[in-house]
Amino acid sequence: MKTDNITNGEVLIKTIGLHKSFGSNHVLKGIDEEILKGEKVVIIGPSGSGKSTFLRSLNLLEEPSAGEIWFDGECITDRKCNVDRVRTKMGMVFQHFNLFPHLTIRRNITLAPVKLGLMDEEAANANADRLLIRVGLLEKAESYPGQLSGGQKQRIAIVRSLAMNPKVMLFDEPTSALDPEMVGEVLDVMKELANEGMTMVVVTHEMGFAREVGTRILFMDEGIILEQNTPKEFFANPRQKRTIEFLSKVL
Amino acid sequence: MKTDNITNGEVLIKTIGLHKSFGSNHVLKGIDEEILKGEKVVIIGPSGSGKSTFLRSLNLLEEPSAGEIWFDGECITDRKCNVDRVRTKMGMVFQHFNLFPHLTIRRNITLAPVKLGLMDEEAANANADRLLIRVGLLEKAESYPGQLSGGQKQRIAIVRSLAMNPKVMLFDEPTSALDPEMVGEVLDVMKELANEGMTMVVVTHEMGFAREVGTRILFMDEGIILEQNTPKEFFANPRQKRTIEFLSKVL
Amino acid sequence: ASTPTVDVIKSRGKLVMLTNAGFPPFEYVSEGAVCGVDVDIAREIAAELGVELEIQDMDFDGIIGAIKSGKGDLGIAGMSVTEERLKNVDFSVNYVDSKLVILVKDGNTEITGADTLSGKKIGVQSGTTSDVIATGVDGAEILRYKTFLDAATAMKSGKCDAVVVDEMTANEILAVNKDIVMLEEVLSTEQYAICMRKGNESLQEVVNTVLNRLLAEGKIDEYIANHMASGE
Amino acid sequence: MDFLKDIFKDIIDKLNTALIVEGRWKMLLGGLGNTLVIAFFALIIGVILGIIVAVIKVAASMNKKSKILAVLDFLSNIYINLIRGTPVVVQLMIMYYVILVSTTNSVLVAIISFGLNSGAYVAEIMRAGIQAVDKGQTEAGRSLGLSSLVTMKEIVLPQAIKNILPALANEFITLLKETSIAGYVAISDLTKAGDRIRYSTYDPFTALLIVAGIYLVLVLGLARLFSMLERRLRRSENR
Amino acid sequence: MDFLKDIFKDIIDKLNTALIVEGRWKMLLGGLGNTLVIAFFALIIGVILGIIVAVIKVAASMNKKSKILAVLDFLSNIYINLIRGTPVVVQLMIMYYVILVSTTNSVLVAIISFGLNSGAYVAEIMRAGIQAVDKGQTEAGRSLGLSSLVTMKEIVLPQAIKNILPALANEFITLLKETSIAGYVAISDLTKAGDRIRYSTYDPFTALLIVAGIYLVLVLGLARLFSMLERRLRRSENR
Ligand SMILES: Nc1ncnc2c1ncn2[C@@H]1O[C@H](COP(=O)(O)OP(=O)(O)OP(=O)(O)O)[C@@H](O)[C@H]1O
Ligand SMILES: Nc1ncnc2c1ncn2[C@@H]1O[C@H](COP(=O)(O)OP(=O)(O)OP(=O)(O)O)[C@@H](O)[C@H]1O
Ligand SMILES: [Mg+2]
Ligand SMILES: [Mg+2]
Repeated sequence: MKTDNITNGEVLIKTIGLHKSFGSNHVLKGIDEEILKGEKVVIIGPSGSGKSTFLRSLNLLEEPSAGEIWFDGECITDRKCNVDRVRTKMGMVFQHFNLFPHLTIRRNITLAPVKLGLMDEEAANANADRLLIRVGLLEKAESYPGQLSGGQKQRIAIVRSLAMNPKVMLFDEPTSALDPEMVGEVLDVMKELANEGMTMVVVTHEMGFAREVGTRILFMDEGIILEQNTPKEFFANPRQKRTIEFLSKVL
Repeated sequence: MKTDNITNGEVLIKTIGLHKSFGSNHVLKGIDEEILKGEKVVIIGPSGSGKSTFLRSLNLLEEPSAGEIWFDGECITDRKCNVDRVRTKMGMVFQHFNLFPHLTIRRNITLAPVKLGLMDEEAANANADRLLIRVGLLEKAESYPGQLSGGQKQRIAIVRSLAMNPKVMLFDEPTSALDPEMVGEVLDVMKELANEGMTMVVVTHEMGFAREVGTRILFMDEGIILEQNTPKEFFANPRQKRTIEFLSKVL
Repeated sequence: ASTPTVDVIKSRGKLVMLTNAGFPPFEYVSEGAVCGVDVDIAREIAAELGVELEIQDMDFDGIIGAIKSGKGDLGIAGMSVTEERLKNVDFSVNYVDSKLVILVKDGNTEITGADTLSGKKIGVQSGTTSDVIATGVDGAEILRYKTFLDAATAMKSGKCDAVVVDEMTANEILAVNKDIVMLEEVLSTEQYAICMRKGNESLQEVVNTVLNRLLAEGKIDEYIANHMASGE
Repeated sequence: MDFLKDIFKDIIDKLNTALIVEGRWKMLLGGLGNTLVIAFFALIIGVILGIIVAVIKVAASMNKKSKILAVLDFLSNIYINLIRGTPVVVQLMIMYYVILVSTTNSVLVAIISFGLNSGAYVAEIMRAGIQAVDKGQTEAGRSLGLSSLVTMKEIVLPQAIKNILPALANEFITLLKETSIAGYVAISDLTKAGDRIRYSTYDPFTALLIVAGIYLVLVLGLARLFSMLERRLRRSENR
Repeated sequence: MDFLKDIFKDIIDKLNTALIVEGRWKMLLGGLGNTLVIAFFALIIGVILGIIVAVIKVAASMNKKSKILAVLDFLSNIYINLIRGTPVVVQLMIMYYVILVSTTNSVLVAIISFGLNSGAYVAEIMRAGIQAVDKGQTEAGRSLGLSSLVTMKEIVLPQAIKNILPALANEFITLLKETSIAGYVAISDLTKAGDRIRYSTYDPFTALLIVAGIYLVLVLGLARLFSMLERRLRRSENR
């Protein structure tokens, strides 16, 4: 199944000489990377190496200091590009879920499609129901986020992004804030998504997930992609000293 | 080595019918347990099952609602018992380190022994140096906690407790707040401590540590100790449905 | 507080005068200090006692309360003697005759006398006899300011229609405000005196002695003339 | 016993003089009315002004390129600094004698003056409220493709306003107390009514204690009421 | 050009009348001095009182069994409610006319009155500061065998005081503005000096703007100074 998804060969995201500094802190130091349609790219690396910053740059939550980002054939770092429109096509899932606490689950899911005029209320509700059924949370539609467990919240966050029909899903440590027993239910939803052919970029510490689902592992260190490979090769034969050191600590 | 430590057979901590409620929330529902000198007891269980509450009851950070706790032959839940004196003999290490940010590392370690009149300034400093050398952090003696990494902070927190010469060390998820790469350095210190014969009670999600270091695993669920066994037996043949379910999620 | 008898004042070495320095020519501020007719009188009393004079400048409506509670020895503030006040403090002999008059803006044809004040906004200084008289006007709205000068300032911009005020102060106001006029009608005539704590006979005697001497020597008229002049 | 009776009689006497004689309680009632009216309408002005200024400031800090926002932000800063840099009694006198010099309705002058004053403080409360909403909320909104304006209106403001309701209740209480200086410009508020009783009865003790008592009942009563409402609100949130 | 010259001359004239004629600037200077003296000493009283009350309240909430603490806590609550429930101008008059009736030093009365007022607010600031120190700090101290008193003194208070320094600086500025009502009771503060200039020049505009300007410079200057000190303090913390 895996191979099906990556033989496509069409470039979906491309970064050219991507740099990012926060003040004098040079965090991303030139990243040139292509992500193909259907790939499941897993990004790992030590804390502070720039994983989140890279991921957040892809949908311009961080404005790059230099370099270009192309998405679906369009240069989205161009001034004339409408960022809001681009973002509707890139789903993002955060470590801390970031559900809207003052809205019901249903409203969390339908707010953006309706406000952006992509669907009318009715269609958005039907779509939300369909997605909620898929993650087994339809009965929570009228609940508020505060009434859900962490695992449930994260599944809703994924659904909220999916409701926009994105072309790629970005995940920033989606299971790090979860109690261990809830990690599984979120990973299951992500695996299903992967199997359906969704293009995914995932920052995670879950090496099992990386091995099983990833089609490619990027190892980031100090603002660059130090090493990359297929999961099998990557875990079996890490080449860089830093990679070996890191893997020895987390495996 | 392991067996050396537990053949001692002398009871260090004993709880009799221990109950704890927070308001109407009945968290500990009658715990009868004996911890022998030299044992390394590992407590696991789902979130909210009362692991922390049980551990914190042992040194009376939580006042039990009912039941007795005996420590070193003394009933410490007795009104007449001087809690402060008992606590000097029970080290406690917290998930979030709880170092004193306004004091240097040295002062963090020497504050209690000096203020309690157990040592003079000079002896306390010498003792601190000895312990710092042991965890490889002597050069941080004059730093402030804010200048240390998470792993370093937790090692200092362990040292701070050890400076009191405790008879038992209580650990509440000592590695849960650490970045994955720093977990190892803290577990190493704990293993060393275990090998030296320290009695330890550890709440943790690190199953590897439980298996390797623990002499006994307690599985808590909904305020009781549902099942307990040696690590080998526990992981190989869990008996209760809840235990099996839990292990299937975290392993 | 113990009654500030002459002995007390002498041993303390100072005489505390309470006043409200917004009532020219009796008390006003010049060269950074409170001066005026009342201050000149107070100096004479202090000299008679052989002590220094300390002046405390406060809201007029608090003076009697402060005298009662011993915050000061003498209230000298162009204060008219009334029956209400006599119930609470003792007064010296009268030292000035005064009249209450009405000020209006130049060109105001609606207000021509006391009987035309009904339904109007009358500005007064809080706690003065003007306040009492104006409060007695049927249907009038009374605006109680901290000083007559505030009331006059407010009237100039139309915040009130008339100001009821002592004649001599009215003249001081007229001297610097060309757009204000005084009506001829006199609302009441009254006498100023110095107030002090009840039963303080020794002090009252000294004050009366000084006042009588100043009156006999024509000094008070002289003071008034002086301060009226300097007001211009 | 006689001793107690005397004291009791004395108190009754004093209260009688301060409240009943010459219908003085009517003055207090009128003063109380003015105090409440001024505080209430000043709060309304303050909240409206405060939200506008806060949104301008937050918008300007997020969008550093807009010239219009920069100008509005600059003006907002002047306003906030002028108000916070001077005592409210001085502001009131400037409003009365200088800016609104031709307004003959003194209560209106006080409402505007205290309202302008309150606006600067509400703006800071509101701004803190907006900034206290987790940045993740804005990021989640933006990453769904919502514009910054829609994100502010649909996601941030509703949470911010709910959070600052207790602070607004507090602001009303603060205003209520602050209006006690309205007497400076000839307004008959509660404190001024007390002053009149004080100087017409020559009994500062009774008059001041009555006034203080009324404020106390008012302030503590309102504080309790507000915290009850807050608790009920929180409970009805069912989350 | 002539038009501008006229305006300019007019301003100079007005300033001259308000400040130079009869040495009126001296009054302002004296008033400013009193304002600063009152605010400064009131702050000192306020801080001392505030820390005492805060420690009592925190201790009482931790140790519910002690009767003495319960009584002290009860008294503290009365004090805080009385102060926060009434306007400061009413408090000042009560202090002047009723409680400190035999004190003839008005500035002293003002210092005590504003100090007592400030204490109630500092107590709340300090209490919040103590409670903002992570509970884990107390737990760490206690689990080392330190008594609650030693833990409070060695671990909690040092962190709490450092945290509330900015709030105390703010309290001083608030006091500075609040003393503007001292003129109510025979104190020649800055505002009162402005009033006197207003009375003798019949020019409210100039007098009030000068006073407002002085307060503004003072308040904004102090605010900037305090935030500079705070930044330096934070930097020198080297952590
Ligand atoms: N908004 C920001 N402002 C300033 N510095 C930032 C900001 N976001 C990140 N940084 C800095 O950029 C560096 C990289 O951070 P980033 O969050 O990308 O690391 P990471 O690899 O995701 O680490 P982690 O595994 O801890 O999440 C860090 O030094 C961090 O302090
Ligand atoms: N101080 C407290 N006040 C009220 N309830 C509390 C308190 N501490 C714990 N609880 C409640 O007691 C229950 C057990 O909490 P406890 O922290 O002991 O669980 P735990 O097993 O340690 O879970 P975790 O793995 O999440 O740390 C939970 O329902 C929790 O909400
Ligand atoms: Mg990250
Ligand atoms: Mg726990």
